[in-house]
Amino acid sequence: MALSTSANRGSMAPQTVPEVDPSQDIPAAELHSHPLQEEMPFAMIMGRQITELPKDLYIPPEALEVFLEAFEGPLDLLLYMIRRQNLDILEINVAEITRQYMAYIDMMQAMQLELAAEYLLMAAMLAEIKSRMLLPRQAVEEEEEDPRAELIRRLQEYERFKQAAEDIDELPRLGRDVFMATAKEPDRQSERPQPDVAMKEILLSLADVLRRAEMFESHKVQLEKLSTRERMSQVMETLRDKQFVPFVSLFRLSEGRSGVVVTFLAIMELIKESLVEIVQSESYGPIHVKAR
Amino acid sequence: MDNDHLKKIVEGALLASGRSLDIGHLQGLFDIDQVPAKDQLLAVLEDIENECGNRGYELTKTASGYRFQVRQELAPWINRLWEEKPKKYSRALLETLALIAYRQPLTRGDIEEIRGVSVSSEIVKTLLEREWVRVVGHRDVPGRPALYATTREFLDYFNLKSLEDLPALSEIRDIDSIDPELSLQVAETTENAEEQLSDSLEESAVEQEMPESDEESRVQQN
Amino acid sequence: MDNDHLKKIVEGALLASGRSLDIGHLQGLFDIDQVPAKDQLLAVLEDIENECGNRGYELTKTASGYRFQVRQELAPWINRLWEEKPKKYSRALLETLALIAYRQPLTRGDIEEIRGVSVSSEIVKTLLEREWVRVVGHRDVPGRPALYATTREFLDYFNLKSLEDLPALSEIRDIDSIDPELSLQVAETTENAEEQLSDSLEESAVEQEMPESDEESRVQQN
Repeated sequence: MALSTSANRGSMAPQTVPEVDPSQDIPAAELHSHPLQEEMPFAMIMGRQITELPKDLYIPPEALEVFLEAFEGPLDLLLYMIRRQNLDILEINVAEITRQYMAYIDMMQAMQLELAAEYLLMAAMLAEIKSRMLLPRQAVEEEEEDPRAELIRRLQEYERFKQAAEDIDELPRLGRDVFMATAKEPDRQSERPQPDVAMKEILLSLADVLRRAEMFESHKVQLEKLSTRERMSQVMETLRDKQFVPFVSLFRLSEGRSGVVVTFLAIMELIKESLVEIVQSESYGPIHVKAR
Repeated sequence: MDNDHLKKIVEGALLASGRSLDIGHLQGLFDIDQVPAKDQLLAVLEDIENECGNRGYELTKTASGYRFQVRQELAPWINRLWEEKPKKYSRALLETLALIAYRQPLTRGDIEEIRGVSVSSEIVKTLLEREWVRVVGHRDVPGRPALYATTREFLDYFNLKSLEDLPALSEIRDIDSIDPELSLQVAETTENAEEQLSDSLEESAVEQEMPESDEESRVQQN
Repeated sequence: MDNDHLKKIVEGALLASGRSLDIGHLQGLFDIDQVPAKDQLLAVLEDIENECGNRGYELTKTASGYRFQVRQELAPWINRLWEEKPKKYSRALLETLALIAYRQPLTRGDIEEIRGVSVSSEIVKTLLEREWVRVVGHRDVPGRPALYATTREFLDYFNLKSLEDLPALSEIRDIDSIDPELSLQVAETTENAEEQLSDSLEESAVEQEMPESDEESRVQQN
């Protein structure tokens, strides 16, 4: 179960070994996150076991990357030192730390420079605190804030949200602790209804188009008699997927003279628009029509 | 493990999984030394089935196992969960349809030439799917573009016996009932705006109707 | 419509929808002349809740409505349904999320200030993609950084009805090695910072109340 990985998560004490997201790619390091087994190696670095986190801020350079991965930044690391190792920020040997942190810079070139910068910033901050503490206090001392105050305020504020993050992680979570209950839905019967259209909408649209088109090329929009256009569609439909269709078969005698005229005009128009071709193999022979 | 607890686990698993589970799946939920016998599971499943008697769902056995299913008789209500309101066709689609109706057969290029803007594939697809328009052939020019015409379904929908029943062009002019000269002026001033409008409409064939700029009132002001 | 039938429909809808449904959704399942009153629906929902008493699932209310969910105590078995273990989120992501949840709306810079490290774009992207967090505006300073706030999906996912259900933010703890005089100073500066933060909260329209750290207890300590 997911909850079992954090036996002391609820308690206020920080864990001996902060949990590390197992999905993070930590090269050459095997991390484990069980807080109670301190004999187990915290990390393997170049074949050497690192059995515990550092007792103070001196971090062996070869282990730095692993430690940086394990903590959520300098505030997290400092908090750990203060809470777990009873580090007194007044007692820090700033000169030593500074020297060491400067030495890291070279290594950092190939590593996470941005992350390291945050740790260096912290070292600088600690150094500043220490130096200001060492200076003889001036008369204006009262107005001057204790140099540690800002750091402490930040540590305290950070600690609250570190705790809040753990609290949120504990909340029953969908897909881990509780699960959406679903059942197969009944067969879907309805489809989305199609939009309704009124003839008037079409006419209005056409009016718009024509008005726009007339502006440029009024000759283009001379509407032919509708019956001719419709017959053109019908003739095209008849010719579809066929080879040659006898010309005469396109006419319906039952339609009378006007019907024949309309069909003839439609075929002429289709020829003019290069939609059909017309073939007569010999003089006075049968005429055939074919869609192009 | 007692049957009550077993029942809860089976119920929970069926509801959480979202698919059918067979006896093997259900047995797989347990530690190796706690796997319930098949008979015990079957008995529990029968219990569960009986308890659904008066509820909105039932336990069904499918080819791949057991699952909870919402009762079919509730479909009229449940289906409302997915019901979508019919949307409106865009101006661009209506114009395209109007041109196909009055100028058929014609190609997409013809429509674009008259409308002055490109016709999106989405619009053509919508009209074809609605079966108001179909391809009746191809014009014999490079690319052999499809020729579109209206269908019988189109006539039926609008209650027309044939295309000749479509309102004549003169009636369309009546709809405007505007002095042609004035309408020309208006068209010029609104040209750009309209083009932008149709461009944006083009993007999807189906969308809310745009509030059309009230040309009539503007014309009267002129 | 009698309550039994209503109950079946509500039950069926909740199980079929796969998401939370509120009263409005439920009312939308009915024909206009059959819409059940809110009170009737609430009564039916209470009935349903009571009937779940001994079952593998329960009716819960989250930010966006009601849903059936499989009980937490069954998780050890249910989780065997999936090949993969439930996703674990990194501390960096959880801390970022916690800051947004408790301090919203705030910028990435605000988060970095408190955490003391930069917030990776990957984390912000993940939170946005999961729809736990969204941009609710921009702070009116150079660069106009985005202001982040949590969403209803965040509350749903963590089983919360509102932000007030979040665990209370813990008190500020003493740093032991610091003398009392100093910690007083610290508390003062912290309070100023908090005031600024709550100012910025009021500026933007985020409706939910924050579970505020209990300032009273801190005052008493001092």
